[in-house]
Amino acid sequence: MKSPAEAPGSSAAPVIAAQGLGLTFGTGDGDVVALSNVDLTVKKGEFVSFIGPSGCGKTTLLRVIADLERPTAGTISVNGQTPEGARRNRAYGYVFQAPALYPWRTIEKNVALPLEIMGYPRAERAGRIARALALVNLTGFEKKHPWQLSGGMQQRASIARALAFDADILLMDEPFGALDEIVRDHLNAELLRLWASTGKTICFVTHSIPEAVYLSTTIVVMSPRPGRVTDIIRSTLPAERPLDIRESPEFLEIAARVRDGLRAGHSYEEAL
Amino acid sequence: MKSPAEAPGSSAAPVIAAQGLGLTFGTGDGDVVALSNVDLTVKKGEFVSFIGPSGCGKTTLLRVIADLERPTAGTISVNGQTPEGARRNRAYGYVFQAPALYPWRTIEKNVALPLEIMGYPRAERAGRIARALALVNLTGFEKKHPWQLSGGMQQRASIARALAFDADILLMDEPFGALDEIVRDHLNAELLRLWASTGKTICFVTHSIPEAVYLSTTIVVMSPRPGRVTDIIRSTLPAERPLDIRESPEFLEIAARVRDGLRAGHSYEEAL
Amino acid sequence: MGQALTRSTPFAIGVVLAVLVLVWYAAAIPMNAPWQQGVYGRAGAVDVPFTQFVGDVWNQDKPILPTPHQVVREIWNTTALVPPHMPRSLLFHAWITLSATLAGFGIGTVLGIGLAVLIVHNRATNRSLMPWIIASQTIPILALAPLIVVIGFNIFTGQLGLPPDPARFLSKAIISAYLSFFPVAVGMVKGLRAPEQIQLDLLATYSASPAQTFWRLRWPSALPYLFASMKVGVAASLVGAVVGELPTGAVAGLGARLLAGSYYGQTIQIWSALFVASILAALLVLAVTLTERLVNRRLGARPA
Amino acid sequence: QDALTLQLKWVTQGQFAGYYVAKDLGYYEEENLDVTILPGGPDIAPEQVIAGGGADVITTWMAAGLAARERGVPLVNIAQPFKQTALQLVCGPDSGITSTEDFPGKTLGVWFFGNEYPFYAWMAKLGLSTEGGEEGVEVIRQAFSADPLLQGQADCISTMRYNEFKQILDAGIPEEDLVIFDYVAEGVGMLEDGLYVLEDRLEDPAFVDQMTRFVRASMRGWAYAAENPEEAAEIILNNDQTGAMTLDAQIYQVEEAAALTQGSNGALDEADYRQTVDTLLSAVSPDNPAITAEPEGAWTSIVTDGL
Amino acid sequence: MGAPGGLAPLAIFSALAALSLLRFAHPLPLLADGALAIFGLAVILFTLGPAMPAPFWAGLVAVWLATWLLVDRLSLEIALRRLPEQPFALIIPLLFGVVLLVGWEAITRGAGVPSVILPAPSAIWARILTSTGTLWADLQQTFKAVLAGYAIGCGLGFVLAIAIDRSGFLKRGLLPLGSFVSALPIIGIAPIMVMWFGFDWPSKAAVVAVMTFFPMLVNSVAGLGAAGAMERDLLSSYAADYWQTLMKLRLPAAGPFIFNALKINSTLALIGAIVAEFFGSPVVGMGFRISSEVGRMNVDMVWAEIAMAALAGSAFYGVIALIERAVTFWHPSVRGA
Ligand SMILES: Nc1ncnc2c1ncn2[C@@H]1O[C@H](COP(=O)(O)OP(=O)(O)OP(=O)(O)O)[C@@H](O)[C@H]1O
Ligand SMILES: Nc1ncnc2c1ncn2[C@@H]1O[C@H](COP(=O)(O)OP(=O)(O)OP(=O)(O)O)[C@@H](O)[C@H]1O
Ligand SMILES: Cc1ncc(C[n+]2csc(CCO)c2C)c(N)n1
Ligand SMILES: [Mg+2]
Ligand SMILES: [Mg+2]
Repeated sequence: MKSPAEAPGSSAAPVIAAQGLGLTFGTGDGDVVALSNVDLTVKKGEFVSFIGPSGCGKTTLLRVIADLERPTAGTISVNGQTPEGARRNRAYGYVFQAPALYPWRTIEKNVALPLEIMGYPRAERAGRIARALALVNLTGFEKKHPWQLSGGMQQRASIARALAFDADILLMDEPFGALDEIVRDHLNAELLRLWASTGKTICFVTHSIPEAVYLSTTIVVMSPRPGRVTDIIRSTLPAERPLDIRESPEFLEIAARVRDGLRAGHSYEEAL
Repeated sequence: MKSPAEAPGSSAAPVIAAQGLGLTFGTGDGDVVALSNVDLTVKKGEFVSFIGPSGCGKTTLLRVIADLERPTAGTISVNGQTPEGARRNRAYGYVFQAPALYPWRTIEKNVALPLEIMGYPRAERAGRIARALALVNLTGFEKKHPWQLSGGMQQRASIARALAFDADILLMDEPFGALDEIVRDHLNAELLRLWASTGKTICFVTHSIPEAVYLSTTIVVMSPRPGRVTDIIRSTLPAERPLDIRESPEFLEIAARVRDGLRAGHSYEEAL
Repeated sequence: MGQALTRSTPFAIGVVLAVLVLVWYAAAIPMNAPWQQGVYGRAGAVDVPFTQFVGDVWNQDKPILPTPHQVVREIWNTTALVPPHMPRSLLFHAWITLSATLAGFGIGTVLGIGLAVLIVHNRATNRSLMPWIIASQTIPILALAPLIVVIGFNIFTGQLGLPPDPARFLSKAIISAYLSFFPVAVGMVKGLRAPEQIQLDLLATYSASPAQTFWRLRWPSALPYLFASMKVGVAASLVGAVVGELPTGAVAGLGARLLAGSYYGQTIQIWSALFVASILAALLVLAVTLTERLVNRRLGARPA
Repeated sequence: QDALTLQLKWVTQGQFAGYYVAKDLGYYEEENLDVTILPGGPDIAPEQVIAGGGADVITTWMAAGLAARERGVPLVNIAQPFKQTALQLVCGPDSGITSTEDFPGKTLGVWFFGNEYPFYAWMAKLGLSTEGGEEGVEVIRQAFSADPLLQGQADCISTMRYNEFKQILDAGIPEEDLVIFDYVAEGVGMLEDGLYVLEDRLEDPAFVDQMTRFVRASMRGWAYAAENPEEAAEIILNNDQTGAMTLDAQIYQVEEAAALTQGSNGALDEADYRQTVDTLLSAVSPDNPAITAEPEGAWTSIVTDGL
Repeated sequence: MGAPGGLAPLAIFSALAALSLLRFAHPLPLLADGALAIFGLAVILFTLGPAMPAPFWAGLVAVWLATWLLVDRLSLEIALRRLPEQPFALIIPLLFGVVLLVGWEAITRGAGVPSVILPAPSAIWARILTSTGTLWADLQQTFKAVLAGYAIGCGLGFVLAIAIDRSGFLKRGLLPLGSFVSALPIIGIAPIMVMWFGFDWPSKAAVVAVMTFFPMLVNSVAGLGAAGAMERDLLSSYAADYWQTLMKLRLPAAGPFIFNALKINSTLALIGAIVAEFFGSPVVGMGFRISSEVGRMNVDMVWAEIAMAALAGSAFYGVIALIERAVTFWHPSVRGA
């Protein structure tokens, strides 16, 4: 089993490399600077969490990586290509902040969507769908339509959809925000297992400091408007992470550092 | 200032009283029992949190209280009336699990919506809107449209909308799910202050155990499908709750009890 | 029981119809009265009892406004009592018009969808074609219809060697398609652009091809717009087919029948042809509505 | 057999009885012709159809034929079955019109689409403005039927004696209550249904021969229709696809139309031609330029010479 | 005349066009593409005469292709924001129109189509210039009916949609009958309207009203059902009454559908008014002019009227489309475009 902690140190070429990245939205009443001068390097096999105040540009950054938004300044490469090239090569799976399920498809068919598009053989699909749904604990809801599911169940369906196919990179935007603690712990553990066994590179947006610390090899702390990276924290936690590691002093120390970064970011503009 | 801890003991008539409440959704492939035999009494001025696994019926219960869903079994009264009567009397404000902002209205106008409908005088509106937006820290985004806001900002806008007008009851469905810890702490404190100073009755769905314990006078733990109430925990915390109360042994004890209840619920059907 | 009855659709239609029929009979009195007075005047009849007056007004041979029973009787006489293959039968004409309508509607819908797809997917088409599609609809079709007849009919009969009847059928279908493609095109352009950004983004992350995006997202999102447009389009098709029967030599079909009725001042005949055309339209719209329900059910749409 | 297409100016009706009779009774076949008759309609201009190659021969009014010729469709009259005319202006009993002096300030219904030339020539002759007002007449574009008169929307309307006129009578207004202006009597009569072909076709002797046979058979048809109006009306009804006609009306129409062919063997009388041209030229105005110059070669007798 | 000498410019154009294939290897500036297309259009017009030989037609196709390429490149440049939206959004359809007109001119004159069948654009233009007074008078007459009928028809359709929406009874009873009215064929009602409302424009307005009524009804009903479930729940939680829900939620959500109908109707209204004039009218109006001038073989005048109708109709549509953009700015179809 590959050690997550080792990943940052490995000499692999960067999967994501951004220099001086900036993005400004032009709106009816003035520009909004969502990202400004972001430098970032993510190596293969890393698990990077992004944490920062609401509206600081986390989603925007993920969207730039995914080629859903064009930066207005700086450069970025994904898998050594342009983001567009990477997207065309189906380099990543994306879990959006909102579930974005298609209302005219059942849950099963929603999960099948990427498989159909990427041309997975029909025989293989059923198995993948069943496994992905079982993973997020939605077995039995295959034939339901999205509006017949609770908010958390919809979010889980959208996670299943992104896990049903094989992509080197996973971009996840607050995937577990609407889940209760128990399910969340379970999915955290599952995600770690998946990551360790497949060597995927994962970019993960979360608001939960413990979650970020528990999962990541690297934690990127961002500050709001204009969204900048204020701190990059390399985790010193071991590769094996039982749930109770969250009570260890090392863990709490990292968590404190993240919290400080977050608080600093807040005080930057939004005095609470 | 009224003491939240006293509320449950007070002899006020119940604001919400449900007996044997049940709700079954008929779907294309079989019925889904969302609520089954729920008994619940909420007194005036209580702060009740609902916690339970994803899909256990928390939203459904809130919707029944709000007269957005008709129960298929049992009885329920709100403010001594039918839920419909209470709704017609504008007894409550509701924060939905998804933001549900109207795309054709700016943020400001979205917050103005209930004020317009309930006929608040024009002169009063501007002040209320400004206060509500300041409370959720969205000052400066008045003129933006919903799609120009981040996920967390949209959620905050929808909270501002529910706080802009005066309702005796507040129904909040995971209002702080998409917010970072700092903002969340801030809003928790604000909510407590609001509750204490106005004597509102609040029903609050959350997935965060500390949040539930920190805020509530009563915590209702639910178990999944068919959604039932498995535990009702009366908080023994004092009325004044500084943020560091969360490290007190009393707090941790209640939290542990909630966690146990939650875990039990999970093991009931969904073996993880 | 009573509840169920008053809430049923046939009951509602019945009540609304009954009101309309009453208004209609009432309106027929003032409209046809002047003429009746003229008749009485010439015949020297004075002090005609009101009941007889009303009876006469409701039963004129060539009234300004025929009464419902006159129209119904005429429809009955020309459908049930005449073999359907005879030119005297309204069914004969209805079929001729309907067949051209269906052909035109088919062509128009396919064309409208095709154009919308081109417009949504091709920048140059979007910018250059759309204004001209709009302009095309401002050309009064009746002005163009003779041209279609003269040139089109010649091409069909001359170059393509079709006999006159199919050539006439085609000319009508073209006019009918011309009228119906537009609502479909406009509605579909709107519908194909209706998906939310996040839904498009999802497919972008899969690097889905335009065809995949089309079938899996744009098409289902456009369906509500398509059906609303098709209801308008099918009605427009029928109007087109009827209009197309004017210049093509007023040979057969409901349009020809209307026209022929008007040459000889046969208002009752005009109204019955009008009614059959409208019934046809209502049935066609109903067919589209039922298809919509079916499709919605298949798609598992959320009940409203 | 030689195939021929005849484009009519109007829908299938007694007005064209001769052609339908000739076709149904096999007169064309006897002349070794295979004739297709295309009915017209309110928006079919036969001149346009023949210019586009959709017909070999058309029936139209002479004024319209000459006008088309001046606008670049080289039509030539080859025969004139209708010797008399049937166009009238009919004024209702309440219009207060007894003579042309009463016209100013009145509303008159006129058929357009190439049928308005006689009317405008007449107004020019009377010196009346057609722009409305106290001194002039108000012109409205009349549709297919006699309704505007029956419903009092116009003081006078255009009628064909064989069609709309009968509708007025049928509607119960007795003939003696009506004031009828006959275009011939007013000195502005113009030849009605004649047969026209494109000029260049006549350079081909074979075509001329076909036309001769066609006119001969058609005139036989007319003669038969005049003798047997009921049978001719039956034939019309059989050829009518709309199923909207009544036998009575068609018998009447055949009788009236056949009367118009009285004294014609198909050949055009040059005097009649002159009258039409002179009337048209006397009324040239920028608003209504039917023709502006003396037509050249607009008729020929080479077809009827061979009868 | 189509003399060989006259084809020399065509040869030059063909050579240039062939050379311009280089652009695929070596990108040419946009200006060069534009110059080539315009040169080609000019060459076609310049060499045009009766009975053109085959190379001319090949040239015509080449010009069409060259212009298409230009349009495609221009659209791309606009999409990439390298060219401003404003003049070019107009220039592109105009360019398309110019090609259409040149092709039309070339075919009618080059292949000798009789002018009573289809006159050349140049002849139509000449006619427009000499008949501005008549055209203007006709336009005014017809637009009275268009505007009045459009307002009444759309208004009625909308009000009825609300009534239907308000009452389940009407929804069941009236909606099916609404589609009945939809296909009251215009040629059937036009004479009746003349009978009822006289020869002047009110009878045409009535026809237009009947024609535009149904599209508005259908689209409004569809639009009123378009608001999302949670958006409705929100208002229901405020105990908003019917009219508040209508004004604050359902009408805005129905906006895209309503504008759909307004746009379709803007063209229907014009057709309706013109066609209605075929069935009895005063001696002014576009429909009157069109049908009487066809009968007089003045087909150039007919097309002059049609050109006016197309221009006025497109302007009408354009105004509605602009209002739509302003009002339904939030709809993805507007936001994204
Ligand atoms: N409209 C509906 N039709 C059918 N089933 C439904 C419908 N709405 C909810 N359900 C079902 O009811 C159950 C309870 O849903 P509910 O939304 O109340 O859960 P929840 O406790 O709010 O969960 P979460 O924390 O994920 O939001 C779920 O199993 C869901 O599938
Ligand atoms: N389409 C847009 N147009 C204009 N401004 C935008 C748009 N999308 C995002 N923004 C702005 O960009 C900033 C960053 O937004 P983003 O969605 O990246 O935040 P976030 O970090 O994901 O926040 P959250 O945690 O609340 O989801 C916000 O201020 C937002 O208002
Ligand atoms: C719109 C219209 N135009 C003309 C006539 C009258 N009409 C009947 S037959 C015929 C052709 C002459 O042979 C003419 C002009 C009409 N009724 N309606
Ligand atoms: Mg976000
Ligand atoms: Mg929920």
